[in-house]
Amino acid sequence: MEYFLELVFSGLTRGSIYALIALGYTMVYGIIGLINFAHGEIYMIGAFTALIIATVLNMYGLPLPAVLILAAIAAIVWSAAYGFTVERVAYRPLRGAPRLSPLISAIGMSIFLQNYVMLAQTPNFLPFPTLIPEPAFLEPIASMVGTTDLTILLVTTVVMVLLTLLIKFTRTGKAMRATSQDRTMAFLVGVNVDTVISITFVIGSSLAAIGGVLIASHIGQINFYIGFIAGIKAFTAAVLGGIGSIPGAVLGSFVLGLTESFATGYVSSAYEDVFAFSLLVLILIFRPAGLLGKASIEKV
Amino acid sequence: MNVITIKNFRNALVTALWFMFLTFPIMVIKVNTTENLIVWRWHNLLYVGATAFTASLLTALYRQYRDRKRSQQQQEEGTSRVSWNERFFNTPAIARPVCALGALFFLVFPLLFSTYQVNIMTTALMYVVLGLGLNIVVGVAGLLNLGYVAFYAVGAYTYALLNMHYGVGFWVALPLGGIMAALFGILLGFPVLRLRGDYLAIVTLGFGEIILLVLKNWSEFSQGPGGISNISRPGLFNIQLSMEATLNYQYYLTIAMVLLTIFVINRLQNSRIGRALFALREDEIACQAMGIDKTTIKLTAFALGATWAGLAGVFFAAKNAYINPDSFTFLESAMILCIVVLGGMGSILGVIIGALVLILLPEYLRAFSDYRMLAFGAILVSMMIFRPQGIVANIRQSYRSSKDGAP
Amino acid sequence: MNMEPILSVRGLCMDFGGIRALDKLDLRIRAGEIAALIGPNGAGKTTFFNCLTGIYTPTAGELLLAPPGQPSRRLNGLKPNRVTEAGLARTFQNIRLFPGMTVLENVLIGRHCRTKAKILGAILRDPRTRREERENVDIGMALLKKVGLAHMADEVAKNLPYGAQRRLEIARALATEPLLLLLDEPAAGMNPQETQELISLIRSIRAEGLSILLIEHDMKLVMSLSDYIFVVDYGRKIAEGVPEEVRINPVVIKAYLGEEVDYA
Amino acid sequence: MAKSGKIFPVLASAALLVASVSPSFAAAPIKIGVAGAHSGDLASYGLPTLKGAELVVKDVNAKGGIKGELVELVLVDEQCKPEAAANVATKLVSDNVKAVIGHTCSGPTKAALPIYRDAGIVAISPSATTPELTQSGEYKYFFRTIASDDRQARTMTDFVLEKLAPKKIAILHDKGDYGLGLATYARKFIGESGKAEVVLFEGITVGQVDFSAVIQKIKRSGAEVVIFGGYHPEASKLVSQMRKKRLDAIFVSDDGAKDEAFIKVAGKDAEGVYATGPTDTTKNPLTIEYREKFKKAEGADPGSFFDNGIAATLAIINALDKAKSFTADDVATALRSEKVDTPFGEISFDEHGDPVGIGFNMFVVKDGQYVTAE
Repeated sequence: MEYFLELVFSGLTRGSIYALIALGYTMVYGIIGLINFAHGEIYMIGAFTALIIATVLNMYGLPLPAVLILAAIAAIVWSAAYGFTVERVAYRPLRGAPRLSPLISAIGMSIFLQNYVMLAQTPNFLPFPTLIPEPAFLEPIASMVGTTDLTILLVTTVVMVLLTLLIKFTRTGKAMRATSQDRTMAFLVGVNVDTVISITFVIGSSLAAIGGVLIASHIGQINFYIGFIAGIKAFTAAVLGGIGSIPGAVLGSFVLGLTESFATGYVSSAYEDVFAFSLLVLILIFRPAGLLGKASIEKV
Repeated sequence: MNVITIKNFRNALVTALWFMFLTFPIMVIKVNTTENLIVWRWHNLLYVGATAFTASLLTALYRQYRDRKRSQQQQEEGTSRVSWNERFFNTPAIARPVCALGALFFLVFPLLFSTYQVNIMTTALMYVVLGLGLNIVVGVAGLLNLGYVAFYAVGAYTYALLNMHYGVGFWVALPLGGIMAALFGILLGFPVLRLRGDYLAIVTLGFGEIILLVLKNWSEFSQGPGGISNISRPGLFNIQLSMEATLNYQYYLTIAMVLLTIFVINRLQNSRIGRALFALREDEIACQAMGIDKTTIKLTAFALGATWAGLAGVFFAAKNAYINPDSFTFLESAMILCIVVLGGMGSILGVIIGALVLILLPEYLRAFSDYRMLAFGAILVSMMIFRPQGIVANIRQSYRSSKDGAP
Repeated sequence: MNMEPILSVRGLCMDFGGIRALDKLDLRIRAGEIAALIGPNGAGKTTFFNCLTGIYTPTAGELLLAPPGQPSRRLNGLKPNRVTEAGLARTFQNIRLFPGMTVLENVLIGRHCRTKAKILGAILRDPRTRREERENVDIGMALLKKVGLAHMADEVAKNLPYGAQRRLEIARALATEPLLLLLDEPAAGMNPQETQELISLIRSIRAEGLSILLIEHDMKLVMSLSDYIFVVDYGRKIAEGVPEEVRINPVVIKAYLGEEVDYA
Repeated sequence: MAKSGKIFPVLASAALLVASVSPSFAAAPIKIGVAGAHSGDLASYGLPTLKGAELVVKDVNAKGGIKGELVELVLVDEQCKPEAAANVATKLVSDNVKAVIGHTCSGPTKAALPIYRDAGIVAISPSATTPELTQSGEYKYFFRTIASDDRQARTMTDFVLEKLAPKKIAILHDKGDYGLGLATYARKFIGESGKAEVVLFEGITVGQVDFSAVIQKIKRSGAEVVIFGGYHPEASKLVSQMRKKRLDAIFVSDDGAKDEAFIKVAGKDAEGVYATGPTDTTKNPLTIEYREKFKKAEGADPGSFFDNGIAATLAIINALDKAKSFTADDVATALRSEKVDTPFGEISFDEHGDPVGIGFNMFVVKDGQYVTAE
């Protein structure tokens, strides 16, 4: 029973990591129907920016809490800027182009950003500091779940709730929903579609930055390739949950994380990804729009 | 006239400043947390600014040029626009000698160049086959397959395993590899056909990963990450060939394979099946309403595409005499997809040019090897923005009625 | 005129998540006649076509196709391509041609379900395949001639003027050799002269023995062309009859007036 | 191998054109190929060999070369990709090299060796460790200046069984050629010894963000020692997360983890971690000499396999110099019989092509440094 619980916590930790990245995927997909392959790279850039800024500030002798907060803010600012720029440069000129064009553009952007960071920084792994201290009162459960894990879990939940509220109740959220349902109609009723899409990218990228900082701190090291690997999994999770749906992305991530955890715990970690992808195929066969996605009826 | 207005200038300045801000942490500060070193590279900021400034101005100029061309075309409404390749193919006086020269070049290639060049060209030609195969699925039928490399792996491992365990030769394995891959194509096709667009993409991606993981983990079956070595090269009536002769022989075999592929795909495209595939890409609902069985035709597309990947896989295993799972990663699928899209979806000539450019260019850009992938990514993005139809746009076949008197 | 019904619809219902788009619709179309389905916007006309052609699966009801001299066939639950094979062909309200393919190719797609060539045949081009292909092109060209598009056979469909695209859709539907042709607002967006040409085209199709069911807004066209008219509103049939009867039916007038009031 | 023999008369003119471009044969220096990962993500494993070879050849040429001929290196890059390795191997063959230093990784080496064998060229790898390369007996012209995985696994298991003496051992690997190979040998040797039980044998996914599930599994298995076959990024992730989950089983890894980066990344969690690595060479005068030369030229410390690369270059040049002729048989014989002084001390090669005199030791992290474990 304890083992089972341990596996559940492992699954939830992994799931919440996926979820932080998956939320950005699902938002962008919800608005413009594009698999933003470069999203994982934004996450990676967030982690790099945080590390760079933190190292510099540390050298100038700032106190640790200030370093942490400033580095996290820098990561968010720059990731958002990258997300915004990527959309402007690589996706906006392709509105209305055949469906495959933006996808190829996204793959190209992903390759470009990976190599950009590799060349400008380093191909090697860099150590990333542990940001969140482990207080003594959590020691009894430390063997099951760490402080960083709990923080990630908490942040994921808060972010999901905030996002859902944002989309349900704010003006921007309404504009987003309108844009995602029918871009032309949204434009006709006075929604500034370009701005809404830019806002979506900025929000999604900021989330990726938060994810980047927390996850890098959990793993303890970063290099230019971390975005790609995590990105593929996060995207799988988003599809599993029903891409375009915010709660779906989180649910899908947890389902994926738990599946992998149980696959490792009771079968073999060598086959965890086989289980993950097989689950994806199975779910899509029975629910073609994912767990919480809405099946769309095409107008004829 | 192209004029750089003050507005363009200001925009370029803003762009330059924005990119200088954007790239500041990554480009200027280099941290080495293992050594606790910080290097400030302020000069990079200058380069970024200058590049962004120039790029912005050039884009503005290009937009002017494009808009002017468009308005010209609108004035000349009625005269239908003809792309360069259409003009090329419709002018036999130019097309024939150019094609003949091209054919001659490929024919005598091994005599003119070193074995290394021949080997590289053989690789590039294999990608032509792969590209043409994927073109059936993505370019013609419009089904986005991100796990195409899985079928390539199936073909390669079919030959490698049969050769290792039973000593099966290349010529026997070739059709078997194609059939195995087709079976896998149908196996994958059945569950995923209900899915549309991007869902299909992610499931095929997952399928590719599953195949790769099985090859890596199931060592008893596939020899695991160590791979399979000493695979027999293709034989020629039991004649012992020198290495150079073998390589040349492989080159000509691959040429034959490419020709066969072009022949088959060309005929398929202009047939009942090919038209149905095209129609599927254009409008799925109308396609069904016209009496085309969506399921069958999608399965056909998957199986056809997979067959070609399987055949190419057998070639790959035979050419390298050694395979391991690392050759069948997602990046390979992405590469083949890029060949198709860059070359021009649905266009045979386009895919050929796309494969040759994407495979040969990096080989000859070794000097810039570090910047190769960076340039590759940038080229993909700019191609999509400036020429989304690819290098060679697809042209439709014209048919002649027997009553018109033409053949 | 042959009075046997070629299509019988009984109690057809279609629900979309609690909203009933079609409510117990009954209608019979006799072989060789031109029938029309009219009704205000949103009355469920196109939904009816979609149910009929297998794009939607009806919630309840019977769809029976009775080819002359053959036992009747239930169409419910058949996939769209099976419906087409059974002998129903349609056009679309918002034109759905294959825009990147040539005019002739569009028609050849219509031939798909009446031909057999397989992959092997396509590659080898054996005599049978070649003969089939030649026949296809001949039939296609003949159809294009009939709709007046023969001179544009090699043009890419999306470059065609609007009226020509509508006619191409009809040619494509005819290529499937249907018993019953379903036309969804064939005259929408056409100028008076094009409409006139369309009327004579539809008449000539009927003259070849096909039955036609059309959805149309252009009352003049409906009244001058149809043998029999069904009127639907809110998914229900509110009237039917020959044009003269329908024209003076108070229920119909009210339904249409009501609509016009909405617009005013 | 010469191309000129088979050219069609019609194309003779074209061939002449090509021939006039390529360097003429009379003044040809002795060419040695250097094949490996010189770009891409694994370049850090291949570049040190290349730099080392360049330094050695510079010295050799300064002293008059081999048998009076200068030595020229032909550099080819395959990024550790097997399909590219087959291509560059044919390039080296058509460039008429006398020997090849390479390849960096085992997979590409497997792909290239049949080509060198058929062409009659000796290859010497500084870093390809898969045992069957030498032990299969298929490649009589293949040598290496690094001990094979089974010897490393033997060093590792001997140390673990004798010095740490656990009852239960968990073995993990990264599913790669190197990691899985090593793990498989370790399992085999432990099983044969009968002194301990392998309670877990699992592959982990490279690049995965979180290993807690597999760590809980280790915990449940009750293993006192965890052996990991793979490279340092995964090793540091594993050991850090193990400690976070309060699992303090002893962590033992391989040469892939015996890297400064491992200690930097794992930080305090690295303390007490064992890793096998080539015998300490830092006191050898040749090592010191070449490390200094490298530092002068590049301004940094050389990376992985630098010493092995130097050793391979010295060995092959020595063999070419001592051999009766440049045929592969003579060069191979010279490699087996002639002892040569390298950063590892005096070495020669056994009949399989494995080095005699290059061994492995066990190291342990103490105060942020790898020191030889006793």
